[in-house]
Amino acid sequence: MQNGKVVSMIRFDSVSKRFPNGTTAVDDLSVEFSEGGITVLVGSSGCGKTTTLRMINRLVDPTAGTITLGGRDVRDLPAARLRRGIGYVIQQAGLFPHRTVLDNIATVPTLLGWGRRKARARAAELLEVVGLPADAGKRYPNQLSGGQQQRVGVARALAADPPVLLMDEPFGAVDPVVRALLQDELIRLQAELRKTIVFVTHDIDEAVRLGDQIAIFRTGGHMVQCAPPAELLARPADDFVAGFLGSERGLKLLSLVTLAGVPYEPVGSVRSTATVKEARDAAAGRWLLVVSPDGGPAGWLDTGALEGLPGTSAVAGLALAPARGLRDSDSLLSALNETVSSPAGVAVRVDAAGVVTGVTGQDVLHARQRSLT
Amino acid sequence: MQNGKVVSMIRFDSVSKRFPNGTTAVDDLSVEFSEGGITVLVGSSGCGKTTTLRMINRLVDPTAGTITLGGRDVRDLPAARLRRGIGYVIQQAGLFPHRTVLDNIATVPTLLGWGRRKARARAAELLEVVGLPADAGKRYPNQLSGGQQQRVGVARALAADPPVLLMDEPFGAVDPVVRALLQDELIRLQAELRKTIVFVTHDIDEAVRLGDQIAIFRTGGHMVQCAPPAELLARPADDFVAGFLGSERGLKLLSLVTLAGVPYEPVGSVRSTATVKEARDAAAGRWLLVVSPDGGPAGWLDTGALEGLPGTSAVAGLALAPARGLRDSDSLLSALNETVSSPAGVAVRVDAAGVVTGVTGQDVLHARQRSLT
Amino acid sequence: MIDLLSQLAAWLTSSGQWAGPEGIAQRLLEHVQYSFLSTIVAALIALPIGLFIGHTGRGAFFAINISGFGRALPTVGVVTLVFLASGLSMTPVYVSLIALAIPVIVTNTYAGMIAIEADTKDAARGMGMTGLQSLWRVEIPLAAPLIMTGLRLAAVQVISTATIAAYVSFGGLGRYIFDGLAQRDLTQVLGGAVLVAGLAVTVDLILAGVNRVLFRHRLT
Amino acid sequence: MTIEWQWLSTHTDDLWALSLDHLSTAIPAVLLGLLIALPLAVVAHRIRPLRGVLLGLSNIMFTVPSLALFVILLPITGLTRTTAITGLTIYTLVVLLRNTVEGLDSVPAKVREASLAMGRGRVGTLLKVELPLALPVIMAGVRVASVMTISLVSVASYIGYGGIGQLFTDGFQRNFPTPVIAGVVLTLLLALAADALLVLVQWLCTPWIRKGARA
Amino acid sequence: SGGATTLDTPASAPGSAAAGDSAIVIGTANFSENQILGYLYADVLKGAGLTVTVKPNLGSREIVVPALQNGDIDLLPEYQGSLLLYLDPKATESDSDALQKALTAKLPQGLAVLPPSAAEDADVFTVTKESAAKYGLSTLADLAKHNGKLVFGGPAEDKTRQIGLVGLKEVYGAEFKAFKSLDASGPLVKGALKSGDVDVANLFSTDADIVKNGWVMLTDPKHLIPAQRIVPLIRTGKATETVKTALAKLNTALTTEELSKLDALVDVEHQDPDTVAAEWSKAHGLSG
Ligand SMILES: Nc1ncnc2c1ncn2[C@@H]1O[C@H](COP(=O)(O)OP(=O)(O)OP(=O)(O)O)[C@@H](O)[C@H]1O
Ligand SMILES: Nc1ncnc2c1ncn2[C@@H]1O[C@H](COP(=O)(O)OP(=O)(O)OP(=O)(O)O)[C@@H](O)[C@H]1O
Ligand SMILES: [Mg+2]
Ligand SMILES: [Mg+2]
Repeated sequence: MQNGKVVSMIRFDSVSKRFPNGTTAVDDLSVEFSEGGITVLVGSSGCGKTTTLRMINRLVDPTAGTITLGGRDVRDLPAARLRRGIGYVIQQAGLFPHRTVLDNIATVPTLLGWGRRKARARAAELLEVVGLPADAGKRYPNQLSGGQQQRVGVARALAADPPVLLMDEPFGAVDPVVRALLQDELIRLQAELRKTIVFVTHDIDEAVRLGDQIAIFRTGGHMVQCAPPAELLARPADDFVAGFLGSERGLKLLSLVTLAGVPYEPVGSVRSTATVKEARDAAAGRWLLVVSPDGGPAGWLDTGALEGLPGTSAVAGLALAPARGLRDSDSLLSALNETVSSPAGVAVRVDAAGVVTGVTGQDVLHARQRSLT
Repeated sequence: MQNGKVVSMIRFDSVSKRFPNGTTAVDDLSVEFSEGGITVLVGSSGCGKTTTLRMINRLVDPTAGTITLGGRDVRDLPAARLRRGIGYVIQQAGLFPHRTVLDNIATVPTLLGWGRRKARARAAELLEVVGLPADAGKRYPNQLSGGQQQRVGVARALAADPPVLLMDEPFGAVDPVVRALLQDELIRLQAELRKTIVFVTHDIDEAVRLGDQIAIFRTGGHMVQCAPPAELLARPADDFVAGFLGSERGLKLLSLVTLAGVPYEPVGSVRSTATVKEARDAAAGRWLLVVSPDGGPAGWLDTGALEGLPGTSAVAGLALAPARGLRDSDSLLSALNETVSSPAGVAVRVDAAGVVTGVTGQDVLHARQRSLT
Repeated sequence: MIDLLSQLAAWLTSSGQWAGPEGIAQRLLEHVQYSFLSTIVAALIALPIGLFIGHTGRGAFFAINISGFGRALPTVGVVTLVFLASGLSMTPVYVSLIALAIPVIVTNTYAGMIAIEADTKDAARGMGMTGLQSLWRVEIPLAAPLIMTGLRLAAVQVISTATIAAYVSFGGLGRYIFDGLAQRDLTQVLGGAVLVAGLAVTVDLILAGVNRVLFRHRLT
Repeated sequence: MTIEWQWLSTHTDDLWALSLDHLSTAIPAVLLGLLIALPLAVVAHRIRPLRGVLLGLSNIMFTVPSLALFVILLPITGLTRTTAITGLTIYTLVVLLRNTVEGLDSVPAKVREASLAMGRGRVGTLLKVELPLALPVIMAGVRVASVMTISLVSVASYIGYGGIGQLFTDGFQRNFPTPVIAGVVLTLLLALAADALLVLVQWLCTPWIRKGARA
Repeated sequence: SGGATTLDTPASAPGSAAAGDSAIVIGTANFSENQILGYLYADVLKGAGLTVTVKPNLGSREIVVPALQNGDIDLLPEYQGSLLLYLDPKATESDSDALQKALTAKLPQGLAVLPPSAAEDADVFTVTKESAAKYGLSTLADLAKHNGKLVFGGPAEDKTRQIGLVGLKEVYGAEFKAFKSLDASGPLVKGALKSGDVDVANLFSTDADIVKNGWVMLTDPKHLIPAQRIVPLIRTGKATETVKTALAKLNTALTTEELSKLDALVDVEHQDPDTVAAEWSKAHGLSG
C-alpha cells in the first residue's frame, strides 16, 4: 500500500475523447485526482463520467492528450497488465454470472497467477471485509440480492489490493437504505486502505458524503468545477453547479461541519429516578431534560404535566418527548435537526462516553457563520 | 368533475390478497383514500403497493374483504367498464409501442366510442396539459425520452377525465431533475383538477411533497400508518416508520410549514444606487443589505470592504454575497437554508411584489416550535 | 467445374427451356402455387393456435414442444405414408408441406405473443380493454413482426421442400432435379437446385422487405 | 392402411441396426457443423461486415433442396457416407452459426467489459467468459440442428446412406405402409431422445442457471 | 433375419476386411427384384466358400454403376438391354447375344459381364384390359392409330431414351398426347395406370401386378425392346473361376418364372429379399 500511494496519482492533461460517430464525450480535460483520496465525478446522464473513468484503465483510448498514473503514461504498459493493477467496479456490479461469488472475487489474483488456493483464501478474506457471510462464496451472483452483488463487485475490485480503484456508479441499483449502508462501509474501508479512488455517481448527496474532491461535469464532456465538497457548496463556480447542488445547498454544507468547538450551555435536568417535587424544583422553562442513570438523555419532560401530581410520586413512567445526545463528531446538520425536532428547541450535547454535558440552541447557526470565513 | 368528486372515495374493508403461490401481498387492509386528494402509498420493494393499487381497478381480485368506490363495491361493474372510468398510470409508462403518442393518449376515449376526431382533439389538448410540444403527438413512444414518456402515460390516464387516478411509480424511471419537474406539474394539475389520486412510490421525499395523506406499508402487506405528512413526520407510529422517514425527519417537517405568520424584524439597508458614505451611515453590523431599484434584495455588502474607499464613490460595483428574498408562501426549510447560507445569518423577507419587508433569523426555529403544538 | 457452370448458364438462359408446358416458367408457376397454398393453409391453421396459446398462456408446453416435434418429422416419410394411404394425388405433397410449416408458424406466433411486455398488456387491460380488444388492438400488432418472421421462415422452408412434389410425379421445380437424376443430366439437377434456391431467396428478401416497411417505426 | 405387427416383431434387429446407421450419419454431421460454426461465428460476431455475408451464405445454402445437394456432392465425394455427412453439415450451419452469433451477442456488454477490465485478454475473455455465457443459446441451436439433421438423414437414402430413410423407399416400392410408419416413429423417437439428452447436457453444464432460483 | 433394409448381411460382418481379394462386395439398386438377385448372388458365392458383403438399396443405376467403377462395390446384378443403353444411349441391339457382345465392347476398363441368366425382366408397354378393348390395342404398332390421344407414363428417363418415346416413334411411328414422369414399374406408374391418369405404362415383365390386374402387355413385333436377361456385372479383378462357376450355376437354375415368383413373395407377401433368396437357393441346392 505504501508503495501504492507513491505511484497512484492520476493526472489528465488536455484529454479529449471523440467517438467515431462524432459524439464528444470528454472535452479538453485537465485535472488531478489526488492520491489516497476519493475523487467523485458527478454530472447528468451522458456527460462523459464513464468515459473519463474508462480512459484511466484504457478501456477507452483518448483521441487527444495524455493520462498519467503515478507519473507514467498509461500507454506505456500493456493494457492487460495495467488493468490488473487497477480495481474496477462496474455499474450494477457486472459480475460473471457463470462463476461462483468466490471465483468472481478471485478473478484478478488468478490472472496474476497466485495459485488457486491462495486466490481463494484471499477471496474468502474479502468476503468478510465487505460484510458478506462466508457461505455466500459458493453461490452464483443471481442468487444474491442487488446490494450483495454490489459488495461482491467491490470485493472483486479489491482482490489484488490495487492502489487505484475505479468505481462506476457502484451503488446505483440499490434502494436508499442499502445504499447508505454501502456508503458507510466504503468510508470505513477507505479509512483503513487509503486507495486512490475515482468514483462516479449522479447523486450529489452521495458525492458530498464520500468525496474528498468532487468534479462536476456538464453535457458535452466539460468539467465545470473540481473542488472539495465544502468549497463547492460554499462557492459554486456558476449557476449550473449551483443548480446541480440543489436548493438546500446551505444545509448540505452543515453536514460537512462537526459540532467540535461549538459552545454549549448548562441545562437544568433531573435523573429519571427523581420525584415530581425534585423535577418541579429543577424546572426553568416548560421543558425539562430527564437524564437516564448512565448519564445519557432520556427525553424531555413537559413540566405542565407535573401539575396536580403528588410531589412524592416518581418521574419515571411519565411521557417523555424523545431527545438524542449529540457527540462532537456529529454534524451541524444533525444538531440543527435536533434543535428543530426537540420541543425545547435545543440539541442535547454529550461527551465521548455519552454523558450529557449541556445543550446548544441558536449557536448552531452561529457556528455555521464562523465556519464561513 | 363535480360528479366525479361525489363518487370517488375509495374504501378498503379488511382486504387481503394471497397469491396462489402463497405470497401474502396485502394483509387485512382497512383504509380510506379521501376524495379529491392524493394518497401516497410508500414502502420498500415487494410490500404490496402495486397489488393494493391494482385491486382498485380489479386487475387483481382480493381474496378477502371488499373495496368500494364512491360507496359501490367495485365488483358490481363489469371490469372493463370500471377500468375505463379509472385512469391508470403504469410503472415506467407502459405505453403501446406500436401506436403514436396521440393514439396512445386517445386509447380510452376511443374505447368509450368518442369518435376518432373528438378523441384526437382531446389527446392533442392533453399533450399541452402535460407540457409536451404538439409535434410529439405524431411520434412513437420509443422516440421520446423517459421523462416525456412518463408525461404521455399521465396524459393517457387523464384522457377520459376519470374522477379517479391510479399512478404506480409514475416518475420512477427519470433522473432527479426531471422528476422534480414532473412533480411540480402534477401539483399544478391537481390544484386544478382535484382528482382522487392513489400514488405509489418508494421515495419518501416524493411522498411528503405530493401526498395529502401517506400510507406506509411494510413487507408482508401490512399498512403500518396512514396519516397526513406533517403528522407522520411529527409522530411516526413506530421505529419502522421513523427509520423509513430518515434521520432528517425534523427538517423535512419544516418543508411543510410556510413562513406566513412568522414575524420579521426591520433591517438596515441601502439602495444599490447609494454612495459609500450612505452605506457607512446605514451599517449596523458587519453585513449590510443592498436593495435593488425594484425593491428586491440585491445582496449582502461586507462593510469591512468599505474601509479606505472615498465616501462619494458608488456602492454599485462592489462585491455582494447573494441574498434571496423569501415570500410568505416559501417554506420554513428554505428560510432556514437562507439563514444558514447568508453571511448575515438571517433570511430576507419580501412581500408578494418582491419588495424587501425585513429579515427573520432565529425566529425560524421558534416558528417551528409553535407549529409543534 | 467451369464446364458445368457454363452448361448451367446455357441451360438457364436458353429460351426454349423457359416456354411451354414443361418449361421453366410453367414449373416455376407450379412451384409457387404449391408453396403458396401450403403456406397459406398452414398459416390458417397455425395462427389461431399460436395466438390462442400466446394470449391465454395456456398450452405453452405444447407450443414449445410442437416445434421440436415438427422439425423431427421426416418429410420423405410423411409423403410416402400419405401416398400409401391416399393414392396418387397432390394430397401427400400438401399434407407434408403443411405439416412442415405449421410448427414454425405456431412457435413464432407464440414467441411474438409472449415477448410482449407484461406492462403493455397490463396497460391494455388497465385502460379497460376487453380480452379481444387487447388481442386485436395491442397484442397482434405488437407480435406482428415475429409472426411475419415465422411466415417467412415457413415460406422458405416450404419452397425448398416443395421439390418433393416431383417425387410423387407432380410438377414444380423439383421435376428438374428428379428428371435430371434419372436422365443422368447433372446440369438439369443443378439448374433445378439453383432455381429453387433462387426462388426461396427471392421470396425471403421480398418478405423481409415487407416486414421492414410495415414495422419501420419499431426499429429505433 | 394397417400395420403388420408381425413384420415389426421380426425386424427389431434391423430397426436397431438402421437407427445406429442413422445416428452414425447424423452425429458426425452435427459435430462437424459445430466445429465449423464456432470459429466462423466468432469471426462474424467480431467483424460486423462479415456477419451479414456469412449468415446470408448459410441461409442460401439452406434453401438448396437437400436431394439436389447430395447429388451435386456425389461427383466430389463419391458414393460414401462422407457425401451424406457433408451435405447435412452444410444444413446444420444455418442454425448453428446464427445461434452462436446470437449467443455471443447475448453476453451482456458489462460482463465482457468486466473481464477485459480485470486484465484478461481477448482470447481469454472469449474462452472463459463469452462462450460459457453463450452456451444456453448455442445449445438451443445444437438442439434444433440435431433434430433437424436426424429428420433430414432419410433424404440420403437416395444415395444409400439414409439410415431409417431406407424404410421409406422400401415401403414405397412395395406399397407396404408398415416400414414407413415404423420409420417415421423411429425418427421421431431418435430426435426426441437426442433432444432430451442435449437438454440434460446443457443442464449439467450451466449450474449458474440451474441454481439461480432467485433471479 | 437381415431384411430388405439392412446394410450388411450378418454373415459378412466378421473378417470381411481381412479377407482381402477373395472378399466380394455386392451392391444392389433400390428395387426389390435387384435386391433379391443380390442376395441370390451372395448365397451362391458363400456356398462356394467366399466372403461376401451385400450393400442393398444403394440407389438407381446412375448411382450404383459409378460406385462399381470406383471400387465401392464389386458385383452388381444387371439387365442386358438397360445396361447397354446406359453405356451407349444410341445402341440399337436387341437380341441377347448381340447385346452381350456389345456390352463386352462398351464396358469401361476393369468391368466385365458374365454370361446371362435364363431369367429375363424386360420392359413391357402395358395397357389396361379396358383400354385394350376400347382402342383395339394388342401390339405396339396399334399405338400409331391413336397418335396424340394417349398419355404415356414411365420413369423420367423414358422421355429421352430408345426404349421409350424415342424408339416408339422411330420404330412404330407412335406419338403421345403427353408424357408423365413416374417411376420404374413402381407404385406411381401402376397407380397412374390403374386410375387412368396414363393409358400406356412402361412396366417390368416380372411384375406380379400385371397378372393380378389383368393388364395387357403389348407385343413388340419389330423388336424395339432389347432382351433384358439378367447379367452379373463385375469388376474384372474379382471374376475368378470360382465366382464364374458359382454364378453360372445360378444363372442356369433361375428362370423368368422363378424370378417372378420370388418378386411376388417380396412385393406382395412382404417377405424379406434375403430370406426369400436364402430359401430359394437352399431349395435348389445352390447355397452349399
Ligand atoms: N462507444 C461509444 N460510441 C459513441 N458514443 C458513445 C460511446 N460511449 C459513450 N458515448 C457517448 O458519449 C457520451 C458520454 O458517455 P458516458 O457513458 O461517458 O456518459 P456518463 O456520464 O457515464 O453517463 P451515464 O450517467 O448515463 O452513465 C454520451 O453522449 C454517450 O452517448
Ligand atoms: N402475480 C403474482 N404472483 C405471485 N406473487 C406475486 C404476484 N404479484 C406480486 N407478487 C408478490 O406479492 C408481493 C407484493 O408485490 P407488489 O408488486 O404489490 O409489491 P410492490 O410494493 O409494488 O413492490 P415494488 O416496489 O417492487 O414494485 C411481492 O412479494 C411479490 O413478489
Ligand atoms: Mg456512465
Ligand atoms: Mg410495484
